[in-house]
Amino acid sequence: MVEIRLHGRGGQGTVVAAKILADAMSKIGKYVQAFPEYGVERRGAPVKAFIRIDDDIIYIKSQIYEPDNLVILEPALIGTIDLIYGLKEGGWIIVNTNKDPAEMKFDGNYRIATIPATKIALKHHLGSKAAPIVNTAILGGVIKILELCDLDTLVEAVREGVPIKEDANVAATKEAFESTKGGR
Amino acid sequence: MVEIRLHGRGGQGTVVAAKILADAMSKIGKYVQAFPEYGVERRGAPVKAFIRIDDDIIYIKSQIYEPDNLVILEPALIGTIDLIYGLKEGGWIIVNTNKDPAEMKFDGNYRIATIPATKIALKHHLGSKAAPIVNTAILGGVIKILELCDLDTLVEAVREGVPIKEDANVAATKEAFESTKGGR
Amino acid sequence: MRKVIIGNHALSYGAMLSRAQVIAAYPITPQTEVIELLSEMCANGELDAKFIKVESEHSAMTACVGASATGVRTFTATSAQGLALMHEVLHWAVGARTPVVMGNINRAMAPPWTIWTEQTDSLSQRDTGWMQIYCQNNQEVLDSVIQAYKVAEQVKLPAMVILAAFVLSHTSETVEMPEQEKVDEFLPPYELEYKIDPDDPHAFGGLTGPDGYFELRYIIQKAIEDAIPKWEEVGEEFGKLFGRSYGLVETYKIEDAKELIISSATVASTARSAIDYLREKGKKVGLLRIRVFRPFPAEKVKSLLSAIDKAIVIDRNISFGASGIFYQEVKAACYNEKNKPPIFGVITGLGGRDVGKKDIIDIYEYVMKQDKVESDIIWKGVRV
Amino acid sequence: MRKVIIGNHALSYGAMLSRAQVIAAYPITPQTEVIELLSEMCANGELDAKFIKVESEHSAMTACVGASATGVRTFTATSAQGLALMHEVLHWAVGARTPVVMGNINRAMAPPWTIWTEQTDSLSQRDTGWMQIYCQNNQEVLDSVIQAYKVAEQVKLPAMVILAAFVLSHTSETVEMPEQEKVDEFLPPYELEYKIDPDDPHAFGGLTGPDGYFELRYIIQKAIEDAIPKWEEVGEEFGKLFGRSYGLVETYKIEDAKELIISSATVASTARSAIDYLREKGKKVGLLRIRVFRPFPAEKVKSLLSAIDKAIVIDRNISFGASGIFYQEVKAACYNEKNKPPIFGVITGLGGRDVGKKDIIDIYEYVMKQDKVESDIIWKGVRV
Amino acid sequence: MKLSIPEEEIMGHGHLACQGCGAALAMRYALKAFGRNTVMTFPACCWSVIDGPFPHSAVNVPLFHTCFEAAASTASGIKAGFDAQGKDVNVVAWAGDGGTYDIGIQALSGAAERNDDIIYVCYDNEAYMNTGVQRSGSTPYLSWTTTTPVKHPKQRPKKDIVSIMAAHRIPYLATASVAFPEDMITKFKKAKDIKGTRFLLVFSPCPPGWRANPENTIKLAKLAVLTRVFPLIEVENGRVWKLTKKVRTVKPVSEYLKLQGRFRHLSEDDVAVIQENTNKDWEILMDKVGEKD
Amino acid sequence: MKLSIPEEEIMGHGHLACQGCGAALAMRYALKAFGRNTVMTFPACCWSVIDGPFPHSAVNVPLFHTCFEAAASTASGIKAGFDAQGKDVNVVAWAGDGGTYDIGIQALSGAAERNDDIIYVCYDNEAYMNTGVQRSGSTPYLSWTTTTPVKHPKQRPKKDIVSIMAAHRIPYLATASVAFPEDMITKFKKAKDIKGTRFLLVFSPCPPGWRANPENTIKLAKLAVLTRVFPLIEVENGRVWKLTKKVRTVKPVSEYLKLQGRFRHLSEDDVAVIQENTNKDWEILMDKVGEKD
Amino acid sequence: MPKKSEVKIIFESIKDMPPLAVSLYTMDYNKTGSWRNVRPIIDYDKCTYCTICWKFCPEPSIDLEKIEVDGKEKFKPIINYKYCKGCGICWTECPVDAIYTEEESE
Amino acid sequence: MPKKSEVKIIFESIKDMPPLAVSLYTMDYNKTGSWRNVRPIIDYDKCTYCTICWKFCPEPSIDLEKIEVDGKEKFKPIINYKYCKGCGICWTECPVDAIYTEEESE
Ligand SMILES: Cc1ncc(C[n+]2csc(CCOP(=O)(O)OP(=O)(O)O)c2C)c(N)n1
Ligand SMILES: Cc1ncc(C[n+]2csc(CCOP(=O)(O)OP(=O)(O)O)c2C)c(N)n1
Ligand code: SF4
Ligand code: SF4
Ligand code: SF4
Ligand code: SF4
Ligand code: SF4
Ligand code: SF4
Ligand SMILES: [Mg+2]
Ligand SMILES: [Mg+2]
Repeated sequence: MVEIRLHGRGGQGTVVAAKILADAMSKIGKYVQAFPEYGVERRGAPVKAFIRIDDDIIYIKSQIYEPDNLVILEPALIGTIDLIYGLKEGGWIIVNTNKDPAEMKFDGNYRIATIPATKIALKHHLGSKAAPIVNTAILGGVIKILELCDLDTLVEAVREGVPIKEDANVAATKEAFESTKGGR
Repeated sequence: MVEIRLHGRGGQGTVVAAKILADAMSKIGKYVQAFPEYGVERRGAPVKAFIRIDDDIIYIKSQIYEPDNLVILEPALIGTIDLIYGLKEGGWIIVNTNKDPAEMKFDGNYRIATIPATKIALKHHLGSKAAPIVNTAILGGVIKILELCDLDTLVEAVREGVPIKEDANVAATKEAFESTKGGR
Repeated sequence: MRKVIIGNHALSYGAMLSRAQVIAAYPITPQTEVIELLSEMCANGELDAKFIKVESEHSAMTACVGASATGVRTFTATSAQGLALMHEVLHWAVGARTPVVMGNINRAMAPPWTIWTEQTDSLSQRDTGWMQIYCQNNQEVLDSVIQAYKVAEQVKLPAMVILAAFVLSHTSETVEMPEQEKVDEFLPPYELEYKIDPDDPHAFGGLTGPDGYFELRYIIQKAIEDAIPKWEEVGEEFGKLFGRSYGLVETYKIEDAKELIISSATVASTARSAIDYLREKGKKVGLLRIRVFRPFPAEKVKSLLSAIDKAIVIDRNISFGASGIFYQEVKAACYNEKNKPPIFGVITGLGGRDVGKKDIIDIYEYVMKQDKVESDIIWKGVRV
Repeated sequence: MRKVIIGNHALSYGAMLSRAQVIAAYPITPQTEVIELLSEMCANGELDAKFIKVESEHSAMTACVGASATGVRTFTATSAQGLALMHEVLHWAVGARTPVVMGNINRAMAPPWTIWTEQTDSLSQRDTGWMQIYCQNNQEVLDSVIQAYKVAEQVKLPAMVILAAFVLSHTSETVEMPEQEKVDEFLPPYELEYKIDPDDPHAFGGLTGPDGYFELRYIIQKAIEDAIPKWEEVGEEFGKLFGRSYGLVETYKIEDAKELIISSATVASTARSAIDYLREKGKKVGLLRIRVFRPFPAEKVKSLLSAIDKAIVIDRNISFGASGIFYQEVKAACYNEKNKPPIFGVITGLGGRDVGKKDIIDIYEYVMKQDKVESDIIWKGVRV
Repeated sequence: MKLSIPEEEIMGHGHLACQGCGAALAMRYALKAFGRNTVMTFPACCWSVIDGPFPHSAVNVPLFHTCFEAAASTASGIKAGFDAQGKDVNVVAWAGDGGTYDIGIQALSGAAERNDDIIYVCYDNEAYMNTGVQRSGSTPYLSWTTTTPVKHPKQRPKKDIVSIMAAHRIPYLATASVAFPEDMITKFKKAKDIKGTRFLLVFSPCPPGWRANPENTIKLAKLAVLTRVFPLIEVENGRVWKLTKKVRTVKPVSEYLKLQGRFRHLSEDDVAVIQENTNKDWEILMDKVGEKD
Repeated sequence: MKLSIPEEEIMGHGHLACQGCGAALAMRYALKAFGRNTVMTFPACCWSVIDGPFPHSAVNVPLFHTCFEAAASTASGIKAGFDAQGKDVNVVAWAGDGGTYDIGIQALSGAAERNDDIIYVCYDNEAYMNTGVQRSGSTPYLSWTTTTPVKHPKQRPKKDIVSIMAAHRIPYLATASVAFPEDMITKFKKAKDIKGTRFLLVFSPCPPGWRANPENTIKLAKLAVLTRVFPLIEVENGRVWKLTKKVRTVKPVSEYLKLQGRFRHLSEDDVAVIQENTNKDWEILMDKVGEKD
Repeated sequence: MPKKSEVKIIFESIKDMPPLAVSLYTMDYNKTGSWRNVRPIIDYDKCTYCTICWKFCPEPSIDLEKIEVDGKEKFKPIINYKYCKGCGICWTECPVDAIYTEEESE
Repeated sequence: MPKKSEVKIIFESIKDMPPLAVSLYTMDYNKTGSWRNVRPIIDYDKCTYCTICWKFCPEPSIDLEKIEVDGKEKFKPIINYKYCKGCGICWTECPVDAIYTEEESE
């Protein structure tokens, strides 16, 4: 079982990202669970989402306390709240940033990858400068780093999972897949 | 324990009659229960009320199936509905009527008494001709026949129990006490 | 002083003597006399209370909860549909810890429309956290209102004083009226630690996450557990002042009893006469009347059942798809006991079908013939 | 076809595939997605139903009851406060014998306001006569809606399909979607003997005195008892068509079990992993998940407990002044059995406090150390 | 000779209304106007009793009893049920004033907001009669009831349900009186042929509740109109107000009040205030109707 | 320089409203007007969340959370509690439009009928926002919400709560807007000094619910007034209607609509219909106000 | 159409009962004539066949019979004493005082 | 007055807890500045001290400081970035465009 936690901001599509990733996993025959932090989402406020992926029916219904990997959609959150609590040693931290993995500093023994998802999203006109929608962009990088599925499967899930701008989202996903740094 | 059933018509004060009698019994130290037929009272429709009188706390809370005595406030009901069901053999049937006990015919072995309560009530201006209020009048006869208490106690209960026309009611009670026929 | 009053007026006098300060209520048969008399009392000045003549029971209970949270004593009364319409607010009163006292007249639930007695209305509220007292006569109704305030205010939980439709509500009975001064002595003014007060502002009942809610529920359970001894203490203290003691349960002829009839309210009252009859016939049967149903007096019931050979619970209520509710609760309470009798469950008297002495004798005799419990419901009096 | 959907949408698809004809519903967190999707489906024409966007849950349920009485299939969904507000009408639906199917998302009751999961909301409705199905995953949610119609329409009683707030309602899971044709085959159109029809006028639910009400209640109890085998039959028939069978309860590794963990819904689901862990450690422990809570599967539970040495019921709910509700019901059901284990009752996870595998293992280990049941509630996870 | 109202009796006899019940008359007329392709739903009210006990019924059209606060929403549900089956049936919610002005106003307001295709009839006897005469939102100013005792009679005016419903901009709304069955039946028939939420308010004296003699039921209902206490009107789309019964010789309200025990405690001053209020309300109404006296 | 509104902040920061929330602004102004001798009760609504989680709170006056349908009756109870103790406190029910137009209208109507001495404030954001934008009785004609999808947007006009409450003849009623805090505060202060039931309706844009940018909250609230979509008025005793903000240069409704995603699907014809309805409603209002444009 | 029944139906057993409280009979069993204190009697000599009494009877317990009077079709009001409750509306509203009353006796 | 608290209070044990959900602290712990994507900055060279930004801030996260300008008392608006959510109302409503913005960065 793989467990992943995502961090973003209300209105940014964090929960949708988790859902699309789950859809992609389902397409390759996995059983999945994807859920938001159970709470009261407010536009602008920090939010979390979670994914479980397994080969069998997933019976466990509790929260994820020790994720294997972390995805940070909103880099501005770094430093304002604790993001890495519970992350398993050696787990991946995948951050939306233009910086190099080496520039990112997190206390602990983790692997770090970066994706310039905001840049990509804006390039493809996903959201506004003040509120870019980065979820589809970042997923391209996530599946590459975590080796979860092939790009085509993800693209199919993106097409089904986004409400508007299908092509732009797909393009962003693909571009992110290519430009992700830090993969093995 | 003495159990009595009263028959009258909605709006005629049948339930109040039972209550006043219970009050009088309470005054002489008895424990009492008085209750209407549990139902939906409608002006004009036949109604029933019940009384239990005992020397001790009355624990039994069921209906009265086999009353010791019967009081009929509305003679027009005779013949239209069954009035004497369950009455114990030898029990009293006390009827509001100008007739003599001998003229009253009921199937079974009962003692019969009559009180011209309507006449008395109208004389004392209790209710209208179409709807005389006979409850206080008839009680005067009832206590006499059944030897339940002395007249003064009843009169006290009547004074406390009627909402208006205290004196007229008391006078009616007294007159009925005097003019009741059929006592032993 | 003795008075002959109906059960509904016993509730009104109970509220009056307890000096209820805010009343909010809505009429429903067979409760109306409760509020009619209270209206009179307020109009006459006999009772110095604000009476809000609300437009529904839902508003009656929310108004009581709101008023109670400001630190005043509140009262309402209802029945069946009215009680059911309050359901959400019953939960509210518990979570808000407002010691509202309410009279409920047990009436069967619609549809079909009916106004006669049955306990399913109040027992359907058993999971709300309200304390529930089932009364057997009008004296107990009046006395229980006063005691209910005392316990409720100590444990900060609401309480329901329950009486049977018509069998008590509209039956005039001899009642000893407590004197006001003594009631005042017994029941001191209501005081609150946290109340709605502009001089000390707090928000009550705000959003609580999984990090705090569980503890608040735990505190409520502890409070209602505390009420178990309180009902005994308060019932005894009442006895000292007024000569009539009360407890969680009442027993009758159980000293040497081998068999026990367990019931509540007026059915239990009638059962006394059945017990008398059966005792005359040489049967070793006793009566256990459960007076306080919530909190459920589990320890009491367990100990009373430990030396019994056979017990019968008579329910005037039903939880569809399960059984009679007192039956269920008694069994659940005693399950893990070492010494315990087989318990038979009888349902009778639904929708106001009369339950007489004879019915109870029949039930007893039927059960005595049974070797074991074959089914969770023995029906009595239904025309199958 | 497989889809990844949230529990709320599983309800919507269930209603759609069952061809609900009238929907009346009101939003409440965490139920809103159910009706948002149904609104879309109706607007798109995917679902040919009248959707009444009522002004309260009370009206949602009354509208469903009214529509159902004309002979159409109805659906609604709600949670916590909304369910509580329906309470009077829940009784109504039962007395009126209208087989409404409703989804309820288990959320803890206010105050304090909270939106997280707990079962007290639906369990507080246990005495209304509604059938109740507690689901462990989104697949079961969807499948149970379809089965609920089938059983409900056969016994003419309403049914509630229940899922945990967030843990299922907002969790996307892999779900196999039944094909419409097969569902149509499984679930024939709804037919009614007595329905509102100007060509055959009847009055429904009119005033009923003590001479008739009791019998009508008896008939309801018989109907809900009939539903016990029906849930098994229908669950098996469903299995034949769709490859997924369901029953009144589900068991896991009980063949040789000496100890049993009894629970419901997602806590029972999580308990599986705890059982796996404990089995690995050599413990002879099994799982009993109660799926159908009303009608209560007493016979089933009794027989499963007969060879057990120790049982633990884990409740995510509480009846204040008593105990956990599943605990109470299991004990009541087994009371008169000869062979039965001591049963321990644990309350945990109230107000959405998470219940993990580790918690369940802890509970098991704690109970195994106990000689006897000391108290009706063992608290787990509360910060005392 | 032609009868002024339809001959066919749909409502049967043997029902349980008190002697001289206005509500019973209202039903009799309503059924004459609506005909047999009608379905009714009653919330708790006198009519839940009047209709008779199971397994009997006096209305002879399908009748679904529902809870007190839910006449309108139940009707909406029933209508949706018929719609879903493609059946065209006249669905009527039939409620007392308590079930309309007070505990049922939310469901009514909701149905009206959605413009659900139902007829809502309120028979107005100005108190909770089925439970023995308690005050309702419809109880008139200074009236006695058991919860507004003579020492403290009702202090608030009757709720203006007509204006409230007009504010909902429903397609049709009318008042009627059992003393004017022809007018009432005309309006009920008209209502039947309109789509959307229709609201009909029928003035229905209650002898025991008003402490009046049963034989005065029609007299009282007539006087209410002739004293302008209860004007007969129609409102379309909440905007077009019409007076359907012009009163030529207006009677003083005292004539109406003095026949009723519920007003027995009134002083002369009280009566004068009621007269004044009635005049004022009439003026406001005339403004809406766009007529001058 | 003098500030145009009171300086003291009673409402604290750190609350949980979304960026640009009109409801938060409404509370800020209301507390400035009411002062600290005020007690509030909230039914379920965004404000039950905005205020913050236990044991925290942002309003800093006593606040009693109550169930969704019971703002008014809870306030009546609280007021009675203070009355019984002889304390004079300003008791305010503070509810959203869902809790006012829909599920809470019965309790509100009941309190108004009794003329209970409470202030009822409805902050109107025209949908159920706390649950994620579902239609309410206040949702405007043709608006999108999650339960009125663009394929089938809301078909009924916004419920006319002002006329409904005016029909209750309460002593004071007013509309206000977060874009005109001075007007709002004047009205709220005036309301505070009147006895009986007072009703205040505050137009409060909701950026996420309206699919609008948070920075446009004041702009939108202003446009609603300038387009006559939301007139600023006062009504005394249900009879005396006053316009408190005369609009000199009226703007077309399209200016208001186009800033909001919830109206994005509207055709030009739709917009024209909305313009026409707005004009008609304005005329009706002018009739009541007794003014001519 | 619901069946008429001259007696109140009380089911002997649930076997005869419908599964819910549904009406099967009219209220004809309920002879509300027994509620009557005072009996209205139409004096057909005075009666003008205006049908006003019929129109206002709440029971309804005045039937109409088609008759011919002076070649014109008229409706003759006939009081049904089985159900007439004696409310008095007819005798109060009769415009020509054609209805007189008698007290009901035992 | 409720206490200010810079941290979210989570009770360690029911012993510290009130018996019901009653607030004891303000919301000051909740630094809503973290919600901000875009930061408003007042250009005091342009600012006329009209206080409109203060008036319309929903948080409220603009404080006023009494200052003297040309001998007149004025209110100087100071943005409290701990709480400013960056909604943009102030920069939209400022009549003289005295508020400019900067994107928040990591
Ligand atoms: C929830 C609920 N509350 C109260 C009642 C009791 N109740 C039944 S009818 C009634 C009065 C009805 O008054 P109204 O609507 O005016 O009709 P009327 O009886 O006057 O014909 C009341 C209070 C009820 N059935 N349900
Ligand atoms: C009985 C009940 N039904 C539903 C809900 C769920 N609920 C909470 S707030 C809300 C919407 C409130 O809408 P509104 O009153 O307009 O306030 P807003 O959220 O827009 O501020 C709903 C539906 C509830 N709490 N209680
Ligand atoms: S109480 Fe009034 S309304 Fe009810 S049945 Fe009797 S007369 Fe009719
Ligand atoms: S959803 Fe709208 S009303 Fe609610 S807090 Fe957010 S902006 Fe304010
Ligand atoms: S007295 Fe009344 S019931 Fe009898 S016929 Fe005349 S109007 Fe009808
Ligand atoms: S009202 Fe009089 S005149 Fe007219 S038909 Fe009747 S009895 Fe004859
Ligand atoms: S951006 Fe918004 S929150 Fe920040 S100071 Fe400006 S108005 Fe206030
Ligand atoms: S609105 Fe602009 S000019 Fe006015 S005080 Fe604020 S920053 Fe200064
Ligand atoms: Mg009425
Ligand atoms: Mg809203």
